[in-house]
Order: sequence, then C-alpha cells, then structure tokens
Amino acid sequence: MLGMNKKDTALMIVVAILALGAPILLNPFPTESAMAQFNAGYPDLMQRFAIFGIFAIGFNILFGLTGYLSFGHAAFLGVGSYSVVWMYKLLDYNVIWGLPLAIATAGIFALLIGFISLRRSGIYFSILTLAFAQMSFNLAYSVLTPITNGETGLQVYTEDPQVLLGANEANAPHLFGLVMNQSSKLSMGGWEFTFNNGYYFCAVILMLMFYLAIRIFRSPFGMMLRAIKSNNTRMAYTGLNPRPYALAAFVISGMYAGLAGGLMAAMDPLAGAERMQWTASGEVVLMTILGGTGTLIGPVLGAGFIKYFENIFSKINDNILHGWFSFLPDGLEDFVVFIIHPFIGKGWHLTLGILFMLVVIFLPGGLVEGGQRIKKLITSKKDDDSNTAKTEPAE
Amino acid sequence: MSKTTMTRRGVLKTGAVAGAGVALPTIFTASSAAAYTNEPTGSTVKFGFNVPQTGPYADEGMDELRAQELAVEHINGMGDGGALNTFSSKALGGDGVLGKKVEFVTGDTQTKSDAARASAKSMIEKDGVVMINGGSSSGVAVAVQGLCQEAGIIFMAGLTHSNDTTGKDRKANGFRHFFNAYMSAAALAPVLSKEYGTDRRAYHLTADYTWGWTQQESIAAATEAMGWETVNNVLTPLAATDFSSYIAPVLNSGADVLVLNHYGGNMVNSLTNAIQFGLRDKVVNGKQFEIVVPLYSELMAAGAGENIKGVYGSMNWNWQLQDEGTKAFVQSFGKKYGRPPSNSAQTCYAQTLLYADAVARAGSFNPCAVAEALEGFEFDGLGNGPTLYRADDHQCFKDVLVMKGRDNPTNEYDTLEVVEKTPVDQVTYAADHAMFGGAEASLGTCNPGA
Amino acid sequence: MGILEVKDVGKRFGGLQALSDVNLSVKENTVHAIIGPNGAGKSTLLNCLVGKLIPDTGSVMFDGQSVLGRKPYEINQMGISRVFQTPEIFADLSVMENMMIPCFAKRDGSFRMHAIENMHNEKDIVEKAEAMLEDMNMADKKEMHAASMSRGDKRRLEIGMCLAQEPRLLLLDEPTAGMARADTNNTIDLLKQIADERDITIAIIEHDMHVVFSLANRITVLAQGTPLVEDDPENIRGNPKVREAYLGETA
Amino acid sequence: MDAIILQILNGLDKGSAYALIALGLTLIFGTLGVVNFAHGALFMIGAFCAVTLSKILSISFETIDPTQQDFLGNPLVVKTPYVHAWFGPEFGASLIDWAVPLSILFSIPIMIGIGFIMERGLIKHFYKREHADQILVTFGLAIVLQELVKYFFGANPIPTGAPDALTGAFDFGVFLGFDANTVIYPYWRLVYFFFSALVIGGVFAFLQFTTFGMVVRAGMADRETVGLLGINIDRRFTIMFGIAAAVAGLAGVMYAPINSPNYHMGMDFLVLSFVVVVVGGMGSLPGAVAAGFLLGVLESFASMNEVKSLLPGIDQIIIYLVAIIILLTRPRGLMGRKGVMEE
Repeated sequence: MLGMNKKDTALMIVVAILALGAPILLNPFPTESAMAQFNAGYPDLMQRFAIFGIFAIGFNILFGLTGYLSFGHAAFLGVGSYSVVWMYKLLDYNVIWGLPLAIATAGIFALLIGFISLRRSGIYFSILTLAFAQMSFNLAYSVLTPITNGETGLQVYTEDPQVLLGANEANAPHLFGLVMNQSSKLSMGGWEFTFNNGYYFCAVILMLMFYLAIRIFRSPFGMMLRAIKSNNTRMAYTGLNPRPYALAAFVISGMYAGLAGGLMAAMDPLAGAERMQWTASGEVVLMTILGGTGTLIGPVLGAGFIKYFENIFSKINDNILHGWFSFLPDGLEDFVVFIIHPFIGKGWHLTLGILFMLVVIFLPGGLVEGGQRIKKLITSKKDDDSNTAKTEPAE
Repeated sequence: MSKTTMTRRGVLKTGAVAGAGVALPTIFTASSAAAYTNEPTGSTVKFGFNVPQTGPYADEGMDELRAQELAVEHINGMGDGGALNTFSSKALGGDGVLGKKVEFVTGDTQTKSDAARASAKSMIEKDGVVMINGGSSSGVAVAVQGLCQEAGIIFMAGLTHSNDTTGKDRKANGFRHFFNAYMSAAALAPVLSKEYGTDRRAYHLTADYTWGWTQQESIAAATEAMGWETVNNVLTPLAATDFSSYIAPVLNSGADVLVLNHYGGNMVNSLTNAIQFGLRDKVVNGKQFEIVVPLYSELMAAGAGENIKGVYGSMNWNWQLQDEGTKAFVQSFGKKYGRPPSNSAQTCYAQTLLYADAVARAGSFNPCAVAEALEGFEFDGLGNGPTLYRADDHQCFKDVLVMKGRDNPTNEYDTLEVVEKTPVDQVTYAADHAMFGGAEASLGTCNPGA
Repeated sequence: MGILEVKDVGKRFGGLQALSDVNLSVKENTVHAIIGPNGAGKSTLLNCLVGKLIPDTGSVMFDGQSVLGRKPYEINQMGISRVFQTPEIFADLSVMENMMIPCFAKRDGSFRMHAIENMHNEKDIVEKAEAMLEDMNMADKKEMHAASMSRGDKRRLEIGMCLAQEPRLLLLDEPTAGMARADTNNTIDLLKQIADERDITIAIIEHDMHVVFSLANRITVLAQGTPLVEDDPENIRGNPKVREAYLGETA
Repeated sequence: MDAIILQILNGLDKGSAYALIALGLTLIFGTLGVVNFAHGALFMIGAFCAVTLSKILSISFETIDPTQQDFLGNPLVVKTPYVHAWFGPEFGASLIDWAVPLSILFSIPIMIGIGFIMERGLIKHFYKREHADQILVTFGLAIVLQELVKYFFGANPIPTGAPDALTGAFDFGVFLGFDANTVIYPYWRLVYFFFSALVIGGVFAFLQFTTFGMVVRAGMADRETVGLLGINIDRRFTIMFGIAAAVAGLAGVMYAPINSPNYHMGMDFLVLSFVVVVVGGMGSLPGAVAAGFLLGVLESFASMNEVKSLLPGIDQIIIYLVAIIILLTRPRGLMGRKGVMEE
C-alpha cells in the first residue's frame, strides 16, 4: 500500500492508530482514581510526544542511517521556532506562513553547518556541530536579543505589525481558523478524554513525516546512507560520493528539526533560546538511542519515554505519594514514601538516569529490542531463532 | 483563544453522574460548559505551584514549595494560621476559599522557559488549576505569565526581579508581589551615597541577558543621579563559571566600586572571585574599594559564605524583620521546617494568600473578578508593611530592604543584616516610566478563558 | 598505447623514497600482474592509481585521461574498480543490497537524490543485481547479512560488486591473501572466467606465485620502489635478476 | 601590557583546570576507547570530597546556651567541632582551615576506588559496544551521580574556602616593575596552577618512565598487538581508569575554593572538556594539555574589554569558534592520531 511493503504498511497502521487514538490510549485511568497521575492524555504532553517524535525521526535519518552523530540539532529546532513566531509578528497567527518558512530556514542553516561539519567525521564531526549549536544558543540568549528577544523568549506583542490580521481572526495560532488550543471533551463513565485541534494537527504531520521516513528508509537513497555507515571506503571505491549523500541526510534531518521547532511555536506562540542549548541536542540523541537507533519506530518511542518522565514523574510529590499509600499503616506508609521520595518530583532526573543505564545495559538495541524480545518470547515456538531480525536491520 | 474550554471539573461532575448509570458518552465541544477556565465545581479547588525542582535553583524552588504548602495549610485552617492572623483583610475564614478546600499540584520549571510552560500547561490542562504561583527567574515568569494570560487563569509571580515582568511584558492576568530592579536601585542609591560618598567610580559586571541589562540600567541611572560615575559595564556570559578574567581588569580601570549584576550561581562565583582577587582589601583613588550586589537572596548568601561580609545589596523581605506579619510567618514556617524562610518563599506565601483572599473578596474564582479584587488593593500584615497592588501594572509597592553581609554571623541563617528599610515612596515610579515599556506598555484585557 | 599508462611516477614519505621512476603500461584486455618483495612499493603504486595517494612526480593516464588529483569515486566512475586485500563490503547490509549499490552507482553516477521510490521497484537494478549474484553463485545467499558470510564468499561478493559496475580496469590487491588452498583455487578459476568472458583488463598485485602464473599474461616486477623488469610470465620465471631480487628469497 | 600579562595568568589558570579534566578524559579515550560522559561527574565528586572532609572535620557536639536565642526564640544551640575539643581550639581550627589541601590525601583513594568500581562494574562491559551506547550509559551514570550528590548536599553551592594563609592576592606588578595593584593574582589560583602542572608532569612521567606506562602507551597505540604479546592489558587499563578518575578528582578538590562546589559543576565542564580533548586531538595526552591551556588563554583574551568592544559577544563563542577553526584546518585537532574515533 502506498508504495510500502506489508511489514511497513502494518507499522504505518500501528503508528496511525497510536497517533489518532492517543487521547484515549494515553488516558487509561479514570480521572478521579489515584492512578490518574499517570495519565498522559492531555493536549500539551500529547503535542510534545508528536513534536519530539518528529524531531527524533528526523534525527534518526541522519544518525541511524549514516552514523553521523550530530550534537547540534537543537539549533535547527530553535531556528524553526523563531521563524514561526516572526511570521506571527509580521503577518498573522495563521501557521501556514510560518511552518514552510521554518522548514526552509532550518534547511538553509543545516546546509551551511552541514557543509562545513561534514568535512570531518566521527567525534570531530560531533564537536563541530556542537560548536555551531552552542554558538547559536549563546548568541541568541545575549547579543542577538533584538531578533530572539533573548532570555524572555520571542513572543507576539500588541504593537507588532501583523499585517494580515483580519478583524475576526483568532488571537492565537490557528490554521485557517482552526484554532490550535481549542479542544473538545468526551466523558465516558469515570473517564474523560480531550481531543485537541493542535494535537491532531501535530499527529497528522507526525504520520506524514513517519510515512516519509519509511519511504526514505526503503529508497535507494536510504540504502546509500546505510552504506555510508557500513563502509565509507567501499562507498568511495564504488564510485559514489559520500559527502552529498551525508549532506542531504543532514539537511533533511535539519528540516525535520525545523518543522518540529515550528510546530512547538505553532502550539505555543513563544520561542525560547533554551531549546537551542546543548542539553536539548543531547536529549534527541538520547531519545534516538533509547528507542533504538536506525529503527523506524524507535525514536518515536524514545521521545515519548523521555517526555513522559519529564512531565509526569516531575509532578509527583510527597502529598500524592501519601495519598497512594494511605491504606498502609502509618509507619509503613511513611517508610514507603521515604523510599520512593528520592525518585519522584525533584528526583525525576535520578529515575531517568537509572533508566537510561538499565535500558542500555540490558537492551542494547533500545526499547525496540525490548519489544522484539517480548514478541520472540510469545512466538518462540514456531520461530527458529535469531536470523529473522538480521537481514532487515532498518525496521 | 477565547473559545477554549478546559473545564475538567465541570465535566467531571457530569461524567460521574453518567458513570453511575450506563457509560453514556458526553461530548463537550468548545464554548459550552463553564464561564471561565477551570471553574471549580466540586468541593475542592486546585492551585498550581510551578517552581524549579531541578537545576541550579532547585533549593530556592524547594523553599518556595515549603512556603506554598504552608499557605495552603493556613488557608484550609490547619496549623497556626501564620500570617493570616495578622493580615489586614479578614475575608479568609480558615475554611478554604469560598467553602472549597484548597488542593495543590506541583511542577518543575527547570528554570527554563520551555519546561516551565510545559509544566504550567499540564497543570492547567490536566489538573485544572485556577492559579499558578512560583518560579525563580524573570525569563520563566514572563513566559508563564504569557501562558496564563492566554489560558485564562491568574499568575501570581514568584521571584522575578526584571523590570519587564510588570513593565513591557505586563499582563492583565499576571501579578507581581516581588520588587524589581528599579526599586533595588532606588533603595540602594541613597544608602550607598551615605556609606561610600557621592564621588565614586563604579564598574559594572552584568549578566548578559534581559534581567541583567534592566538591573544594570536601573542601578547605573540611580547611582549616576547621586553623582557616581559609571566607568565601565562589562557583559558576562550566562554560562560563565569562572569570572577571573572579568574581575582582573577592574583594579586597573580606576574604578573604586564593583557592581555585580549577577544572580544565583553567577553571583556566588563572581563575588567569590572578586574577593579572591583581594579587591575589598585595596585602596583606590584614596578610597576603600567596595563591592555591591544589588539583588541578594539567602541562598546566594549561603553559597558565597564569608565572601559576603560587609557587601551591600537589597531584598524584598527578610525573616529578621520585626513586624507582626513577619513574626507570625517565620514562627509558623520555622516550626514546621526548622529553618527561617527565604525571601522568595515569603513572596510565594504572600502571593498564595493574596490570591485566596482576592477570590474570597470577589466571591468568585473568575480570573477577571479576582484581578479586579487585586487591582488597587491595599493591605498590611503579610510582612512587608503597608502594601499597594497597583492597578496600572499589577506591581506591589512596599518598603524595600537594604541589606549588608553580616560581619559576625551567629548561625548559618544569620548571614545578612537589615541596614535600612527604604520607605515605599522612595521606590515608587510612574506606571509609564521609560524603563517599564513607557506609554506603550499595556496590560491588555483580562482573559477569563472559556 | 595501454589502457593504463604510468609515467615516471615518484612518491616520497618523509625520508623514504617509496616509488621512483615507475613506468608501467597495462594493455587492454590483458591480465597484468605486479609483483615484488615486501616493501617494494606495490601498495603505494596501487594507491596512486586509485586516487588515495597523489604521486609527487609523473603522470597516470587511464584511457587517455589523467587520474591525478581526482577523488577515488571519480576515478572509479572513469572505469577503474578496486578489490581490496581484506574484502571491503557493506557488512551491515544484505548481500542483495551490497550488489544493488554498485548497480545504482553505474546507472546513476556518483550522486543522485532518489529518496522516495522503493529500491525494490527499480526493476533494471534488481534484475542486474540478481543476474550478477547468479554469476557469482550466490543467488541463494541473497537475503543473508553480508557480515555473516565466509571470507571466500565475501571475496566473491566484492569481486561481483566490482564487476557490476562494468569497469574497464579491475585492480586486485592480493585477492587470495589469507585464503585456504581450496578458496584460492576457486578464486583463480573465477578470475580466469572473468578474464575470458568479459571485456575487461585486470591488474593484480599478488604475493602468491601460483596465482600469478596461473592468471597473468604480463608481469611487472617491482623492487625498492622501481620496476625491475616487465615481461611475459615465461621470461620472468627464468630471469635471474628477478630470482635474485624476489624469487630468490622465497625459493 | 599589564592587562595582557594579567589575562595570560588568567588563561593559564583556567587552562590548568581544562587541561586536568581533559587529560583524564583523553586517557580513557586513548586507552579504553570509551567516550566517558561521566568524567565531569568525577571532577564534581572530587570537589565534594573537599566539601565532605571539611564537613567531617566540622562535626560538632551541641551545647545549649540559654543566654542567646535562635530565630524562633528558643535557647540557642551552640555547636563546637569535636576536633576543637580533641586537639585544642587552635590546632582544631587550623585543621578545619586546611581541609581542602588535606582532602588531596583523602580524595585519592576514594577517586581511585570509584574509578575501579566504575570500570569493573560498568565501563568494562561497554568496550565492544558502539560509542552511542557508551554515551548513553555514561550520561545516565553522570545524571545518577550528580543527583545523588544533590540529594545529600543540596543544589546550592557550598562555600569551601582555601586556608587563610593562601587567601588574598599576590602583587605580580611590583615584582615585574609595574605600579602596585596593576597585576595582582590570587595565591590560591597560583597554587592551583602549580598543582596542576605537578599532576600533569606526574602523569607524563609515570607513562614515560615506568614499564607500566610503557605498556599502556603501547596499548594506546595498538591494542591488539599488545594483547597478542600476552600482556594482560585489561588490568592495566582498569588501573588507568582509576588514575584518570583520580586526576579528575584532584582537579575538583583543588577547584573547590575557586568556585563554591555545586552538584552540576561537572555538567558545566563536560561539554567544554570534550571540546578541549577534541581540539587537542583524540587520544593525544600532550594535545589535551596544550589545547586546555590554549583555550584558557584565548577565552581570557576574549573577555578583555578592548576585544569585546570590537567584537561584541566574542567571549560567548570564542571556545567554539576556535574549535571550529582548528578542526577545519587540522583534521584531527592539534595532535590527534589518525583513525581514533573517526568512524
């Protein structure tokens, strides 16, 4: 279907179901139950899942296929955000102007940075990209404040021109009147589900981008990228010029990042410089490795995993813990809370660090390998061991 | 925007009713249901406390959180009531707000605008909070204030000192109790001229971002007005940890005062470095070399240790004040946590009480009604003396403290001493002051959301 | 006029004169072997031919065009393919993909942005790659992970990949190094077959005299960075200078 | 002129911290081929060794002084360190005063121990894994280590002073014939510079003049060959990891009085130390040291007012700018070897 083989079609359908059904799937617990703390089906987090999913898919096209580890992709994210907010300021709140511009400017930045950085490989390449991104961040935070609004973050002020702004136009990001932050709610029994315009906008783009990634992975171009990672020498002695291939991959992944950054600003019309910092670049690296480098679905899973921890675990506090364990005798309750306390709320970093280590130690292929192992466990009877996964590593 | 609904509470009740019978789906579309965002319909109401829990300001965030918890206790009638007993307004009866018990949720700002907005959004969308309070930087405050304006809830800023928060970035739904850079300058200048004379040459080191610039601008203007000369202003990168290369040239510049427009880790390091270079032991232009840190906090003082001795700065509030409100709050806080509260904790405590009180006086959680109740509100008994919440820019006007690092601290909390309480008249400015966005700055209109 | 003309090539590495006054002419449709003791400069010469090194002096002409200053991939696109001492294949890819890549390189040149169509829908490429695998007797290993093949199979795959590009000159760098006798003989047969059946010139660097004399119809002996003698195999076998410089050691 | 001398001093001092951290980092790269993102955390733990020792020395017993009051109005609890009671107030006070230099002895076994545990318990299993996996696991470890420190010590910086005798500043200007107060430099920073020179010299001497060092250097050049000689290179590499950890730790211990230690100081140095190592050239020890000093000096010059007024914001980006220029002109950094970490 749509130029995909059976396996990819199945994967695409799974992603579509997950993306479209997320508002329901991510809210498995009734709203009033103690477990509701773990519900992730609210617009902001779902938007983040989709946006960082796109970011990580794009990053994986570079890192997963070519093996070039960029530590500067957050710069493109920031460029994308600034582009969109500038379009709000100059034209109006319709995201249709900003998003293509975000992709284009990120693409141009990626072309420049990639052209220079790809003169080197390995860790030297990583440090070059890191250096460009850190320079962008440092300047955006300080000297470039007239363009970026520095620490405060770029936002729309009433005195901005907004030349296309119509009389009845929404005063928030929208797509031809479809206002991003509007939601419908569905109540069923104890459950409540929020269907947010912005989320569905992101989800549709995520599916498109995922589909595009499948096509790239299965294309001759995708194969060439994997060839670069596998053996650069043979590549050159087969009459192929690795540089433009790697550069094309770099630009494509930069454009993905620009789109993700643009979407961040489309959901929330403010662009902060912090999203260009090296920690943000590192985050997408971690997402990709955690999910499964070079796999199609892995980066999306990794992005979801990290964002979930950041947003859900950081909000659990001692009061909530006491609520959960109130059925225990007092002394025991305090003890249990005392044990869990370092890992939640302000300790969510600790939990995340431990999980990074556990995943990479026990699941070298990331979360995708975890999934494969479970699958193998279930189908172990008919399956005659290891060679299934081997011929198609880019699953 | 105005059509957005985030009516979790309203939906819940209906949902529960439906759930009791058959699981009948109920669909709410935009613009049905409630009158304003997150209108509480049950027996409880939720506040959102958004403070840095990770990153360099985590300890400050923790202290804010302690104060916020305490405030909720007091509003709900538990504990000793703290400053509610001394608060001039008696609208709160210790039985929650408008008969609803106050609950709270917490989030981590990470001191990053993006993360702060994400966690604020989750509180609004998922937990259904009616108000967000907390934070320890101006970037975060402006970002979250903008978000609350869009979402239609009230933002009661925590620690934010930049002029912009209630200047060019002021918002109708946002309120600041904390003082600002202009006030620091206005309070410090007379004390500095009294202590160090009017013929001084000042060298500024300024953190290279918005807050640093506004503070430098304010201090330079105020000190120049009393006769000082500004020799140089050097911008330092936010990420700098070692300030030696910025400090080293100071002595040669002919300056005899160093002004450190730094906050948090930057300030701890730059002050430590300045002391290492022995600046305060030097005599320049026939005068003893001095260092000024315009914005102080207890945690910074603790981080800088002995280096802070004799250094002047300003604060919004300090636990050593002897008014009734302060004493009640410090007693209550000290008993519960075994330590005196910081000035950012006090601001968060006061802001939470002020919000609850405004709701009680307005008789509604509707942000527009609450805003109206807060605008022009005059109160006393929360620790800062008589205070006005000015309607034009939602900035509190109250006395400002000039502090000095104590020479012989008797315990670990006794690092600063109050030198002077600068009366409110001296720090008041016009709402359309040029440093505050001028005539163009406007609050916009109050947004109730739904 | 040979297809490959090397004239007066010299190359220095610091104090070491690796090559000096190398003159070499490889005639079209011959199998030309370059032999010599260790350190004679065989590999350096080879690297000068494929663009990995640039000689300090002299010229290298392929089919009337200079290769000097061109990148390896450009030289390859001119029609020179290289087989390495240790097989250089795309170990992480399947055998079929390994074979498809040179087919693409032949058809589309050194770079083409074909990022959307599925590679398996490129009928001409798939057919060509399958035919080549068939020729190499590897059709049954099509879906295998290239890394998991035996050394001999990897060698055959690499040779097949080079042939898929339809090169005019095939350079082989000790193609049987480290192989068992049986594998070596298979490889010799394969190369013989290639030389017989295809319109191709082969230049081979080899240590193993058995291989050299089974294949070559022209031999150049290199010693201390300079050609000692170039002649037919029969004459080389009996040449005393060669015996002294090279065969003498091994005999 | 005096300003330039001052900035050179500053640069050398900054550079010595960079060089020390980068030295350990590149030792681990060179010997084990591991990208260690937890190296900054080792530096941080070193600084907290100093904090811990001064806290241990200040462990106090409490007496209640009814004549004074604390902030709640209760009788004041007066704390007296045990060392005052045991060794007399004078010697006790000077023990506490000299806590940071004393921590050098205290930290070496701790850091080597931590290094051993890290290498044997975790890093060992990652030699054959991809660099990406190494990054993920060591980054996870770095987070865990810094969160543990935060849990026990809090997020706020902890002032840890130098001994009184070494506070204050030395007037170089007079020494060099300038006016007084033109070129002054803090004693402790001079101590830091000489200390790091000593440590760097020690590491080089160790690698140069001991058989152990020779084997390790051979291993850095070609691990397989050394392995073929039947030498158990793994055990030596474990020891090298311990040494690298100790070097990072010592850099941290001595850094404590320069800037009050906080739990994220390791992360602050992480990116920078990677840039230093790469600019120096992967796996090159002299390269790391040279790059450390070079970047330190350039950073100091970039923060001079004269330079900043010409190029606003140059001090924000100088390190990265220099890194880009060096990597584009010298493919493997200043002294990098071919083939190390290039795939």
